[in-house]
Amino acid sequence: MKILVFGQLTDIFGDSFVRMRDIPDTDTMVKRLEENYPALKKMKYLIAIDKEIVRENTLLSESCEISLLPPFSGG
Amino acid sequence: MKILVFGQLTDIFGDSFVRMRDIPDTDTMVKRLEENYPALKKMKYLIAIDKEIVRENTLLSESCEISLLPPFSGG
Amino acid sequence: MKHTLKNIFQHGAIPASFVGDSIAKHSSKTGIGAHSIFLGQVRADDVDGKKVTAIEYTAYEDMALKKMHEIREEIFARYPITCMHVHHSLGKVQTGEICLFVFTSSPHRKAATEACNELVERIKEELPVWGKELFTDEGYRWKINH
Amino acid sequence: MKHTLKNIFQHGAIPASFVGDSIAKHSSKTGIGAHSIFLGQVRADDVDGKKVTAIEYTAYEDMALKKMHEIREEIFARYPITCMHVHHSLGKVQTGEICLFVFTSSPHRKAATEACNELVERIKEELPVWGKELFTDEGYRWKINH
Repeated sequence: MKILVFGQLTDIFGDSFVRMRDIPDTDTMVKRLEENYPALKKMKYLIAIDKEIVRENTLLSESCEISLLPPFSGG
Repeated sequence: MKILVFGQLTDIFGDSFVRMRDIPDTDTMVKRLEENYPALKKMKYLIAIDKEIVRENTLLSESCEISLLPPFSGG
Repeated sequence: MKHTLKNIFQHGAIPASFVGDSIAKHSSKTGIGAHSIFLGQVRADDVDGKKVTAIEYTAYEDMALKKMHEIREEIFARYPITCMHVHHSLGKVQTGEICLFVFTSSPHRKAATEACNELVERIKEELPVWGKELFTDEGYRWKINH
Repeated sequence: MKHTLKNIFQHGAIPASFVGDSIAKHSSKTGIGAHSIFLGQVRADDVDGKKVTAIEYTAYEDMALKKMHEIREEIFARYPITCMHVHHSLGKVQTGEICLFVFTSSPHRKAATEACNELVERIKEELPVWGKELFTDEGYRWKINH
């Protein structure tokens, strides 16, 4: 599973995406990402699935486009 | 005394100014203008003396710059 | 000694390229973060079946510049803006052409936006300027601001 | 069948002349009486003694265009506007250059002005775009919107 990351999160992951396997839902994803990248715990970000922000725990499938979005700062 | 007129008032006076003599104050001016130009009675306008709008009866002298200003419609 | 007031009037329409050039001039002011611009464009209104083809503007110029000076001072006192520019046409402006250009700039967007809005309102309400809407058939109607 | 969304992104700064050209294109729309324009310009901010020399913008482009499409539909539904144009830079924009151009037009000024303000607020709050403030010394800081 490919998770897209943006903005200041690219500093933590060292890339514009991170790959993970066998993640059933977003809560599990966050838990495992925070284990592997402890700096993530201090970051503020939203999770988007298929370009829509999700705020509750959400089931994931291989076809999902998952992304982690730090606070927007366009304009 | 030269009284400057603008906008739709130029249609009534047929010019951009009108001359009058011996007008002691603005109330007298309006009264005499309305006698000579009855169409003025139906018009909405403000009076400015030396580029400042006056709303009460105001004494006039020969050195005053008097103007009649219909509703503004700039922009 | 007579105080010279900043002129805001220009003959005929304000070219769109003039707006572009004005914006470009602000690139050296690197404290600016936001520009707010308002443009008035002459509408081809229908008035009882007659079409407006142009507006002819006249002004009591001396009074308008004096009033504009007061408005300018008040806006600068009230909003933390960096720049303020106002241009208004006199004479004929055809439909589709620009007759008013109001331009404010500030470090953050709120001041520029609010100052621009207030400027436009006050220019329309307080400046002794008159528009004569000219019809295709050579008739006319004096413009009314709402 | 994939729906093609209107692009708002362009590489690098938005030239002031582009704004002028956009305005000029509206002269044939003679129902327009008012244009409202907002421009974002990159500020040379001081951050702990370091000077911002440019902002480098990145975006989650697909999501941003989808979101922008929603915002556009909502604004058109709510305000009686004739036109709406949004342009946002990606990549590096130097201080003093334009990074955001929002342009609304309507018959009467209130709709254009309010729609423009709301668009700017929503673009800054809702579009997945990030600015990286680059310092003279090659350091950087991620921009924060207030």
